[in-house]
Amino acid sequence: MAGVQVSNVSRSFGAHKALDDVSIDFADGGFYALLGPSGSGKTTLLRQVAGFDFPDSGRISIGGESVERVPVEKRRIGMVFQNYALFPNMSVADNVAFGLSVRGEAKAVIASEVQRALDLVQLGKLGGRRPHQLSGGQRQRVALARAIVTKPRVLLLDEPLGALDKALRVDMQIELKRIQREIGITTIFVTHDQEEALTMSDRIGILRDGRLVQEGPPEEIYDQPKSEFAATFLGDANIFRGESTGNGIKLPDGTAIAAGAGAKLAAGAKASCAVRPERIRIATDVEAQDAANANMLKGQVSKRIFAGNNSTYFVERGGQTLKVIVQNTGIDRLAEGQDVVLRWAPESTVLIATS
Amino acid sequence: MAGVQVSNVSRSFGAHKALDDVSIDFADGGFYALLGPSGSGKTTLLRQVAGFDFPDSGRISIGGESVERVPVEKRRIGMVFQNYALFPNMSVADNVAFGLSVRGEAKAVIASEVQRALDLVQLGKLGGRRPHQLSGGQRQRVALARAIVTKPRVLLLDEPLGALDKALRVDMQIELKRIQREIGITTIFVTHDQEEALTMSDRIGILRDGRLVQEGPPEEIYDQPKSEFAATFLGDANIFRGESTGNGIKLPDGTAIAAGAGAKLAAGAKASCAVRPERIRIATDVEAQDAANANMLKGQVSKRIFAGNNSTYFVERGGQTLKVIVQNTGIDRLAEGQDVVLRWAPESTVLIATS
Amino acid sequence: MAAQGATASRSGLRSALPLLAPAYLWLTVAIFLPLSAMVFFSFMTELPLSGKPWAFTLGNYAAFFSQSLYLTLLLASLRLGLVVTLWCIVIGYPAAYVLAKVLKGRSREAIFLLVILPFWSNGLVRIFSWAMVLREGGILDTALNAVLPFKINIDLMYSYPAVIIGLVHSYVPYMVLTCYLTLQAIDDSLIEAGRSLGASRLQVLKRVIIPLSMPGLVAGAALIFVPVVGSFMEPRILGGRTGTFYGTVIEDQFVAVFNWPLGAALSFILLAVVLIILAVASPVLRRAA
Amino acid sequence: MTTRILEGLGRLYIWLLLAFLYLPIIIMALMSFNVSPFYQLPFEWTTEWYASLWQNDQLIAATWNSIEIAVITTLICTVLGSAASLALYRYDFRGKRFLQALLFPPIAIPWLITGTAMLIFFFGVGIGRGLFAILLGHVALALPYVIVVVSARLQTFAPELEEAARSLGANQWQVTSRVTLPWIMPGVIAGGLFAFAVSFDQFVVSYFLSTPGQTTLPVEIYAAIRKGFTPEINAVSTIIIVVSMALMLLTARFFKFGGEK
Amino acid sequence: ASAAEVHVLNWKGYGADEPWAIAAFEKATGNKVVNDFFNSEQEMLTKLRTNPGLYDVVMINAAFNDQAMAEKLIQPIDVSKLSNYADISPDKASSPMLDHDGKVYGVPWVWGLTALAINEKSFEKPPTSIAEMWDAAHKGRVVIRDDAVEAVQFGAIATGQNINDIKDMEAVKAKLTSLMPQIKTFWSSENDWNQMVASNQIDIGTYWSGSADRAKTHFKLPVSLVIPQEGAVAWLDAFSIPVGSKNVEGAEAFINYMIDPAFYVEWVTKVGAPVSANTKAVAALPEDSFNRKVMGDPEVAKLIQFQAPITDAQREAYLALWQQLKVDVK
Ligand SMILES: Nc1ncnc2c1ncn2[C@@H]1O[C@H](COP(=O)(O)OP(=O)(O)OP(=O)(O)O)[C@@H](O)[C@H]1O
Ligand SMILES: Nc1ncnc2c1ncn2[C@@H]1O[C@H](COP(=O)(O)OP(=O)(O)OP(=O)(O)O)[C@@H](O)[C@H]1O
Ligand SMILES: [Mg+2]
Ligand SMILES: [Mg+2]
Repeated sequence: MAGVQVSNVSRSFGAHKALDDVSIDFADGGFYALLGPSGSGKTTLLRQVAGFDFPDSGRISIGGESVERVPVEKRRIGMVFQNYALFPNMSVADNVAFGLSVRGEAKAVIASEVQRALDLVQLGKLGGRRPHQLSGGQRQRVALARAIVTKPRVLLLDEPLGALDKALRVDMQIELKRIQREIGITTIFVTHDQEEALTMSDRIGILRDGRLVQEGPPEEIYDQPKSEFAATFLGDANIFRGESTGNGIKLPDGTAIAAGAGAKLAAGAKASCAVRPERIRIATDVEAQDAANANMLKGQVSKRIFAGNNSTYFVERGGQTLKVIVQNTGIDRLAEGQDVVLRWAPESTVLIATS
Repeated sequence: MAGVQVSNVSRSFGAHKALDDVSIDFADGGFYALLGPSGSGKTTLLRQVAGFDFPDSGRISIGGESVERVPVEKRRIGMVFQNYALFPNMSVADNVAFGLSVRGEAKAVIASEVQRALDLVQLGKLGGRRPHQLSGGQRQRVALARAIVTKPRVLLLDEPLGALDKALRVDMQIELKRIQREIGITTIFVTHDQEEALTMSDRIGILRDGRLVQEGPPEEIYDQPKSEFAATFLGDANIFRGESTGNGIKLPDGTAIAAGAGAKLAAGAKASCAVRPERIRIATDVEAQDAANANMLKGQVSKRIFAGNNSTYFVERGGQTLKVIVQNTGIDRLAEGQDVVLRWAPESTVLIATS
Repeated sequence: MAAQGATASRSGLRSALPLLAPAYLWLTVAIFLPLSAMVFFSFMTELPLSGKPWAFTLGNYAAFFSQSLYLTLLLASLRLGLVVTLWCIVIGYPAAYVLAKVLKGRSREAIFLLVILPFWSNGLVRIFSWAMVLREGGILDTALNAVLPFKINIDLMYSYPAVIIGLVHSYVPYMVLTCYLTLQAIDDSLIEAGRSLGASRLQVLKRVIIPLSMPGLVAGAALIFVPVVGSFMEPRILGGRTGTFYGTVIEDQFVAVFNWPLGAALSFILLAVVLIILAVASPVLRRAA
Repeated sequence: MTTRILEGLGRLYIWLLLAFLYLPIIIMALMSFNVSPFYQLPFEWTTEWYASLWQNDQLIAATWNSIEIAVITTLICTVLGSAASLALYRYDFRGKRFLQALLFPPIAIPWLITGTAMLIFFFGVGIGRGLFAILLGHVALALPYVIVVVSARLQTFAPELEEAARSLGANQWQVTSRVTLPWIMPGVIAGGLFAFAVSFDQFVVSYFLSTPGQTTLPVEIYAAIRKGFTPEINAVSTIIIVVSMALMLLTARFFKFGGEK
Repeated sequence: ASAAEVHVLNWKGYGADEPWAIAAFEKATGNKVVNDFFNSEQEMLTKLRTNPGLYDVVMINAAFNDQAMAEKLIQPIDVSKLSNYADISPDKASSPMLDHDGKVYGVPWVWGLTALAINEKSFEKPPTSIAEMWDAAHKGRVVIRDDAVEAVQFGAIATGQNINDIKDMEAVKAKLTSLMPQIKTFWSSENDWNQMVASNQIDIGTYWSGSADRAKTHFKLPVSLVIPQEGAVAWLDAFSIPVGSKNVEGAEAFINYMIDPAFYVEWVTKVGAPVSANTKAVAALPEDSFNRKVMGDPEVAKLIQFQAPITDAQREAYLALWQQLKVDVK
């Protein structure tokens, strides 16, 4: 029973509004990812929930109770700090044991719990080291072990996996999810890794300049961004700007781009369309193929960037550079300079009202 | 003229070998990415090059000259530290100005250079703040600005973009590459972001337990991993283990998997095959399609994970879970539990000798 | 409201009080109130204690200005304080640096303790020992003449340098320890960052390490400067006929004649001057930090 | 390599400093074995001063008083001083600067004046003289040193660590005792050592506040030198130094106080 | 102080705290002696002022007796209870400094001189004149006590004036000013003097007679006292009973013991002491003893001037002069 409600919270540092009327309902047992540009207020929000810092206005409740007067140590939270904040005077094991030992657990219980937690983060053998003898990623894992060993009811994670390599990161993601499910802990997770946010979380919230821009389940946010910012911030998007035609737009050069069936907007207003690069098919054949109901643009490949499982083609078209992601299935590479045709379904087009 | 040669460098902490006979030739003006699991010695290697720490054995030269007796400040390097290491007693601008001012540049020159560098990292307005008033990502950008403003001949970057959100990160990547090209600076770059490593660098080196496991240009490393570790560490891979048939393997259950034309290994030896998940086509139709020369396995979908521009299907097959990446082009989702057929070309299979 | 919650636990005298009160109550009873009585006396013509009639006067403070003697001595004492403080910095800071940044492991703790230990011996006995070292035919003289090929005569005793040596010896541990405390807390990666930016060891010292250890330096300097300005025992014994300082004349008012009001007035003038110097110096130092 | 050379020089420097600090102490110890009570050379070995020290009940009693008072002063000062430093570090309130400035009068005003003032005031309010009054005075004199030293150390403390501890469920006391205190321990120890030294070597205030039979070692020493002081004083100082050095080195052997980061 | 205790306030190491003496006294009277000490006369007065009723016996320099009485710190003594009082030399017993309105406020105990002492190693034969202090041959090897009153009175003697009635302060100042460059340091305790002589750092300086004797006989230092032809300052120490004493009887017994010849002889032989005010006590000393031979010499008696009380104003003026001299020499 420990959902977290943040209601109309604002917090300023001097003239700078770090949080501006933010309301989020973190569901009990849910896994919530907070995304947002650097300096958008993510850490500040976590600090309000943790109780290190206090809103200028607004309310925060945990498990239905306002925590305004509940001190940090009574909130039963676990937190991983962006800079780890390991206790320099304690060994790794003592760092992890700290939360249990202040609670007065028996020595034997502590020892076994600590060992379990350290094994979990694959540091079982480094319990005796001091933090300054660890590498960056090892420190981060200690911080994680320390936060979860107490089985808190709310877990606040400020980029807990930022310094880990992919393989370990995936391991830790899986572990984290497992722990989170097992103890049903409400988790708020700040990350810069989009894939991580998308794959792990039940819901995602996007902050910008201290405001909550959009929130919802990962696929919804990804597929139906409500603003150009949301579209380009989470995932990549090609943005076309023009004039609304009701359920599509007309570009300044007259080209029409159709959006999916659901999209509606007063015709004539300024509007944008966002298209995910992976939704676009790139081809060299100019003749019409399944032309019915498909958007089509011509362009010229200017660059290809290899990124492991996929490559991104940069296609020049009327002064705009469009991105197209193509999975590296092992065949057909397009040469730079080649003329290409880009096609995508109206359903892959998101119509966005702009002011 | 400032390539960096690391020759047979070893460094131990107590009984722990943090670097074990590492030799790398960092080409002049090249952009080299160092990858490796947490604790594999990446930071340690950078510290040897910078001159903060000294190899137990081996040699390091910069620009063709051994730097054994060259103190840090004479090596003309720029470094971004994993923990940023901003001077807490100085404003952001003074942090950035530090390198120029110890060199005795004129006040006016310093001011304009600093402003340029801060603008570059999009912190033009925060010059007057103190580091503790910045968010994590902002700190990292200051560290970056500070390192490049002096135009060093070697740039050592220990996860310089780790704390940045994707959008900013891409911006910074582009800027970094631009600066790097412009001043032709030799760059050694530690990152945990594989995509970053693949897209930005000329060469990649993979460290494991202090040893250099493999190195080469990004696509080569990705497409021709020499070990299971390299295959799974950089990018994802499905690993099949069995017995070599010369240019393929036979799994314990008798299924044969063919590798590409180039692959050769003594028949009968233990061997593995690695197949990238994006190379596998997943289909529901069991009838043979372009069956000629294709590897084929049957299995059952157990899970689908959405990850933005692509989704990963987990397919169970004979006790092994295989991963298949499918680009989210907006169509055909497979249901969990569905029987599927996986196909991939022998050219997409890498044959790896195991011991 | 929320704001109240914030003030309640982030700041406020109320939360500080339980921690502050014992120390400050103690200081009040044992120092501030007695000194207030002294302040009171400093405005009297006579002490009521002696049974003579008394009245309020500013004369005791005026006395300071009416005679050049006091000002001369105050300046001499301030100069002494400054010189001793500077020497303590010059000698103590490098030692603190070595202790904090060069030595590792157990030996560091041991040396840390050893530095303070000489303090535990009696001040007077220490000064007598110095006399033994510094005088003509003393240890220094004998030792140097044993080493040097030519004959020299070293008689530092009863001179200004002797006073400096004795005071520096007494006070240098303050500097070593306060600086050690802040130096030890400086993250090594900051030093490395500085050097990677092309700063030499010296520049790093000047631009990074010294500013970051400023709290310790300032604390050490204050703990040395302040008592040295008021010192009288070391100067008297080691300084011989040059050993007269401001502290001496204050002492005389208490010991040789029964003129407490004047003695108190002189000490409060000293206190005021010292506080003004600290107040003026601290923002300057803070800015440097 | 330059680093090695600098390290060597650094070590050498520390030894030189220690030599400077211990020079008078060594002479003091030597003179406790010299026949001449006037530090006369040539040196003639004797243990007579130790023998007569053994007989000198008054000096021994005063020494014990001194040790007792210094130990109690140290304990009280480190506790009260660290608490006050923490409060000054953690909280912001009006008048904080004033409270900090108040720490300097006890240091700046010559002890003679403070001692006289205490004598008068304690007499006036009925506290009187004696060991209790001495203790009262010593604690007050040593407190500012402890606060200044501990505060200097606290300035280097990263507040995130306290936050991390609280997020793990530690209450204020646990945070303080297990995270903050270990970090500032070198400061607390240094402060305690100072407090001990201030009390143990405190002559003036003790002198005013002592009563017959309730004196401290420095009072005995100062009173003695009028007449011609005997190396018994060197002897007792030597014993104290040797014993405390042994205790300290033992402590350093078994405890680490925040030496590592 | 409880009935059976006698609290004594005195200089440290000045007879009244000798362990053998205390033991003997305690054995004889059943009173227990508790010693307390002072380091300056001002401090002694302060201790009396702030501890009424604590002390039973206090040792006061006769020159301060008057002030102590005026402040009502000491009470009249019933000398009839002191069996040894009759043997006190009449000139001391009748000193106007101790007797007021026919009541005795102080029992003369011992007296001594502030004269010159020399380092025997530096002189072929002892000098006879105070002018020796100004001799360039001793430059930097002369000491004088750091005490304003003593210094000024010394100056008065050097300029041929009455120490208790200095007419020409300017002459005193000039004389002392010319002495300053000669000086090595200002001594403040016996120990200072003895150490400097022991390490042969000084030739000549002002010194107390009793101390010089002790240095010579007890510590075997090459020191001898010189009473210059220009004269010397003499002082008289006396015992008084503070107001509020809770054991007047014990106090009387103690004072009587202190002026007892038996105690005095033992004191002189064991430790070294100034001259007793008790004629019988002095007579009990060996013929050639310093205190009998030198101090008892009628020639000497002609040369000395006893210190009379001085007013606070005078004392402050002397201090100001002395401080100025010390500052000027810096
Ligand atoms: N103590 C402070 N004083 C002044 N400004 C502050 C302070 N703390 C944070 N800020 C500012 O508030 C804004 C929000 O900071 P916050 O740390 O919440 O960002 P963030 O979203 O966590 O960023 P990042 O992803 O870079 O860590 C930033 O612009 C930051 O500079
Ligand atoms: N001072 C030290 N004492 C003992 N061991 C150390 C020390 N510094 C590093 N190590 C160990 O050396 C190994 C390599 O550390 P390094 O910091 O180079 O790792 P890394 O590759 O940078 O890891 P990460 O990606 O987590 O930052 C680690 O196992 C680390 O624990
Ligand atoms: Mg943050
Ligand atoms: Mg690292």
